[in-house]
Amino acid sequence: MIINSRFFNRSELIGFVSLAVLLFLILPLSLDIFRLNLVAKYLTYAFVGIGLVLCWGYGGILSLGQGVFFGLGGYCMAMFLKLEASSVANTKIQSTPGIPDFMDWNQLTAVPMFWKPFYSFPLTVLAIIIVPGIFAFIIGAAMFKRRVGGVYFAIITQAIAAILTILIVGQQGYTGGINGITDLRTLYGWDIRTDHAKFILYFVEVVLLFGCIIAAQFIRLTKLGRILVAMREQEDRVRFSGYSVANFKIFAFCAAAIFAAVGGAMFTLEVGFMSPSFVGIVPSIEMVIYTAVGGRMSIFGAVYGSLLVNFAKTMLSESFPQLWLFGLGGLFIAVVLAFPSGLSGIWADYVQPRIDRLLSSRKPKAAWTESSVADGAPAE
Amino acid sequence: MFGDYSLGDLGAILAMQGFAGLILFSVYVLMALGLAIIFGQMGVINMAHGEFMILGAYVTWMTSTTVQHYAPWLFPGYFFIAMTLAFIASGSLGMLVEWAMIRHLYRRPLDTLLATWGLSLILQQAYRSVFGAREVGVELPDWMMGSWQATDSIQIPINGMFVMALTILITIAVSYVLFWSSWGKQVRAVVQNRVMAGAVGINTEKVDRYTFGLGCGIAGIAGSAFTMIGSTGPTAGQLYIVDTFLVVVFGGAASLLGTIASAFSISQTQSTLEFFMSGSMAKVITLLTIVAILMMRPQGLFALKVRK
Amino acid sequence: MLIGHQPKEFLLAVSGLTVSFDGFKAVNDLSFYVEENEIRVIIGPNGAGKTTVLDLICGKTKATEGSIQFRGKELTKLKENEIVKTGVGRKFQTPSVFEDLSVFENLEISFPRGRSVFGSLTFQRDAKVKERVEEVAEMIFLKDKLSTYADELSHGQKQWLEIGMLLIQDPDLLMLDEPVAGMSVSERAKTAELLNRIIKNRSVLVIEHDMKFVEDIAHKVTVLHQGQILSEGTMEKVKNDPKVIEVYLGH
Amino acid sequence: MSSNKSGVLMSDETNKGLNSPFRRKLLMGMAALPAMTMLPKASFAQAPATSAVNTTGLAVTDTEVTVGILHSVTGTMAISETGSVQAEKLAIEQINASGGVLGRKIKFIQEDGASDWPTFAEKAKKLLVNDKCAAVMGCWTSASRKAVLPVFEQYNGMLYYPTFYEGLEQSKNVIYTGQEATQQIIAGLDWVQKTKGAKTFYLLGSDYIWPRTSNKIARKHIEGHLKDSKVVGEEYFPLGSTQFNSVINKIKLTKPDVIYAIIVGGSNVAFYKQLKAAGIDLSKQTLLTISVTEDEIDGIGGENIAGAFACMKYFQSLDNPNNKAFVSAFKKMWGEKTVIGDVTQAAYLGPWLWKLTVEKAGSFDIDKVAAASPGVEFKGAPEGYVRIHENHHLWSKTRVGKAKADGQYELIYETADLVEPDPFPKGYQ
Repeated sequence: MIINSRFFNRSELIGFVSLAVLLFLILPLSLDIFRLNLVAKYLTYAFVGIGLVLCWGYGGILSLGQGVFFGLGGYCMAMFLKLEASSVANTKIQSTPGIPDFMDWNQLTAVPMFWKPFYSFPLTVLAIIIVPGIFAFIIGAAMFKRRVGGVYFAIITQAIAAILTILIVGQQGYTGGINGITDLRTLYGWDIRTDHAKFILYFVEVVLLFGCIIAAQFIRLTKLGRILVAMREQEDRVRFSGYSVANFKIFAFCAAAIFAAVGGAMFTLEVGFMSPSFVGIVPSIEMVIYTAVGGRMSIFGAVYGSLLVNFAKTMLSESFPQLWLFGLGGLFIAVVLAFPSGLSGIWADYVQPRIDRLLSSRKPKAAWTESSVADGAPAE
Repeated sequence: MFGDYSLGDLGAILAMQGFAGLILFSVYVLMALGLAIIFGQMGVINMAHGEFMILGAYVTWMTSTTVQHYAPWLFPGYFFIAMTLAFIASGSLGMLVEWAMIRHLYRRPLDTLLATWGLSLILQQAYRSVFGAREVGVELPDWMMGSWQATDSIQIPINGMFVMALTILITIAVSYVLFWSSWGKQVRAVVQNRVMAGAVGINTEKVDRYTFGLGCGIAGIAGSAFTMIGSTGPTAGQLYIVDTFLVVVFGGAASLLGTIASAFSISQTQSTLEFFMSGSMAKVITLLTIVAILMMRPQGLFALKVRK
Repeated sequence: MLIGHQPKEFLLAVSGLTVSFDGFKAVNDLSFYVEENEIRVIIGPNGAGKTTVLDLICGKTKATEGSIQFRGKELTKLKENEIVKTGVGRKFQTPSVFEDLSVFENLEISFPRGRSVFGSLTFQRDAKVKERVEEVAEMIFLKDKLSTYADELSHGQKQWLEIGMLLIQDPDLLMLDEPVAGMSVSERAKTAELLNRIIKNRSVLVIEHDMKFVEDIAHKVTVLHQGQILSEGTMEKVKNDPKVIEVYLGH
Repeated sequence: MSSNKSGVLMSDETNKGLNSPFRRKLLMGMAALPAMTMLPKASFAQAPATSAVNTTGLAVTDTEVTVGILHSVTGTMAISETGSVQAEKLAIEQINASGGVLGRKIKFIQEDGASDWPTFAEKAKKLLVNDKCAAVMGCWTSASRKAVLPVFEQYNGMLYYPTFYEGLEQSKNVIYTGQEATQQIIAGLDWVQKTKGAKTFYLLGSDYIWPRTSNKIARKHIEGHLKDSKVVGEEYFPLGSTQFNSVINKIKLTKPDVIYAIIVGGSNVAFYKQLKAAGIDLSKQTLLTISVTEDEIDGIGGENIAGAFACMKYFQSLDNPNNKAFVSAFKKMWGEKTVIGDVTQAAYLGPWLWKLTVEKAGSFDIDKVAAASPGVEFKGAPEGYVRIHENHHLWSKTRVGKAKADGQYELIYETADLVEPDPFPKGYQ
């Protein structure tokens, strides 16, 4: 019987455990807080990556606007922190004390209505989930109900990212403009800038990340996960099996948006500010790159991809700033041309069979079948 | 807002504003033509299109400095040489890219998008390494600068007229090549049925390569023309790419006429809006309108109704 | 909408159905009726509009004019998945199965439960599902291939799998587009046997070119030509209709 | 001997991709060894003991002190920031040639902000926490400065920021070597009203904080302080925008006495080319800009902007001995064709002001440097004499130049006295 009722199969379990060991033990023990904070920053992109695995790898919906949701989540969190940082005592120097500094510079004399809910942390947490979720729902419903897909969807999401960037930059009295929302300090009086806080935030983030991994894995293992795969291949067949394809696409897109938003909110906490440069087209496509490098069909691949590409980016740009773009561009072409299923594909095709051959007496073929049940075959 | 101005003034402005829209229209058409060929005819999403344009701009810059240095007497006419060279340079690079990369990806349109994005990063850095991070200024011959005094109060920029004339010329040339020449028939045959086209003796690989090269070459000419109105820097290409794609998609991907119609409507909307509000808001509203219309009519303005 | 309420015995009532693509009428003022438990075969030369008729009934193509009533429900206004829920199943001409999923998963997806987003999230692979999947798999000769990925199946096996996916939906009207095309002789015989078994208790609408096969299974035959009905009746009657002979021989 | 060479050395070292602080320290020690043996004994004698001048564990050895350079080498901002990097390297080389700082040679670590604000923050943190830089010369855009500011305040570093900017900021940890908005704007507006009799102004800008804040100050000054003057239009364009025909038509309609333009980056090229093509002759139409330095003219083309006025504190053509020496040294180091703009000159001030401040304080300690900064004078500045104000900005003259076809500015006017920096101007907020 092929039906695998276990939550993880063997190779996934290995992936899960080794990732947990890496993130909970190895990295915190071996890195100083500066590097650990960098890892935390990289991992915020892994949230986006996990969402992209669901929506792009499984559902075949390529969104080039994930930065929009990352940014919305990040901005929600930043608005809360900014309000807390803008107490009357901190902003005595302004003409209107008690409002964020950039509002004061733009002659606003009161906090605008849509900022008000962000005085409350519970509402903020809610907004981080709800705002991107609703936004994704509206975009998704409008497009998928009318069967806009593939390339067109990609281009339209890109345009949305461009629109939102121009809006945020243009409405600087309400959004902080191109500088973004900066100088965030405390969360309920707890200084998030200290090393100690960064250390704790790192673990909070990793726990959330594993939450997302498990949620994504859950979705993948339900029938919904299989319908996503089915939809990617034979949309009509799914439709004529009695499913509303649009609804499933909307679901995948919303889920990806919410994951991205959680990542964005964590980004704000880890880095200490949010700016429109994470909303635009370039960051959105870079997030797709991370996922593609890790393997668009693999949840763990997305995490490793985000870590590795960003790690390479930091290393390369420290030592060969000129070469970084050549490296990134080349990497991307190589992945697309030669390894469409990314690192996880290389692992499943080359490394895993060897390990299996070494470790067990089972036939390699059987092992391959099992692991590919989990990872799925690459999209053609 | 207009109460203080005389009717004559307003008329003149209206005329010039209409012309500003037409210049924007020409710019969009020039940008989008190459892309429309590559996307519409081949289904390839070339995210590096902007970089092919910038290559044309750099070629123009190099030609202008070379001519200024070695053959100053040629300077008034150098622009035509530069455009030819830009076409050849971008076109050959395009063919090289098609051979090395694109031909492996014809069945995966979304992947062409990602791979060409990688290419665009590489090209940007290459330009930066070769030409420096700073923008380069292309000096124009005197006859191309300044404006033509149509009436006392109406001035029409000469470079704008030049761009418009160029656009018309290239559009006609492209239509001829695609719709009347025998090569164009081959291209369309390949688009409609690759296997059959191959079976009747069309060298589909060659057709693909030249089609892609043609699209990129036109991008090169566009880049060359842009040196008259815009800037030439390593990352300038990225500014155009989203607009360009929207023009093509909005027009209906497979239709040249659609591309032109969409460039026209988008440019007129934007330049009209720009007159009544700030540039930023005009852009936002234009983009939003396009996205909204595309959501309602995903196939774009001009699309053939066909049985799937 | 000239027809008010159809007599009960008609499962499917197509009337005045027209669709035009840019002025070309692929189906032109077409009317026919299918009864409960009837096997109807549609034949006709290439381009007669056969596949378009199926597309129209299952909602893949929207009608320009006319009505399609299924058990008294107007189908032209419903979406594809809603049409499926009323009890219409459709098999495509080229086998469309999910190659990245196993045979079991292919069949399971078609099991008529948990078809909403949240339904599919909470869907449990319980004994009833397994039982039904295995039952159908046996019927379509794929019992021992449940764990095989669909892309490893032969062409004929994919056709069977798709038929199986329809069976598991248990539709009242089953529409098959060239179910034996591209099959070997032995597969063809097995398919005929399969069809004969599954057509019990339901109506079937089949498009087929293979006359031998048509003769074997058809209760009634409709001949389409240029989007219109040329002839309709038993196989015997149709075969002897001079108009039909002319059209077929004329080609 | 040239700083090219030291640049190579540096990049060699950073190449190793050090990620653990241990290895980095080890390597730095190793790198220091040969340097120590090579150094003339004399400089030891002059240098005060490290323990005395460095009580907070900065990267200061007996022979060397490390500073950071943090600009974008890649990305869209690389265009603008290249000049600053060059100026800072030149200043560092000159300081080293003249004996260093407190007898120590300056060693620099260069990091790439990649035009990306979190990268700036990340690299700033690296320079302060891992590399223990005694000072950092860097940033260009307001956004990058805003991103690194909390880092400098938290880890107590010293940033020398070269760009003219919108003001509204003051920090113990930053020395602003460029002008803040009021310094650059008010004197220029007064001048244009006096000499051109300007009554109507059309304000233009790229859509972000510096042009918006600057135009706000300009508007307040025009409407509140200049007699009978008014603003007849105010417009913003997305960064990178290349279409200006519509606004040019509006300008033609409203016929302002002065076009006040704060357009940045690549948009400039499009704006001035289109302005010229539309028949607006800058020798007749007064245009005052505060965003176009000689660097930008390089891209715009001198023939397209000739006749426009720019208001800032420095032009390459300034005729004084300091500037002549600076320009020739700069060209010797970076090539004959390079041009020097206002920000480049301000960047050049950074290392010098820091050196002077350290020597005044007699210590590299950040707190002492910050406290000693007010009152530090630099008489060798290419722009002339500058002095650090209590608020960590510079007292400097404001100048108006007229653009010429060869890409240089001709000095038209300069304020008689140094203009006081006022980052939080009363009545202009």
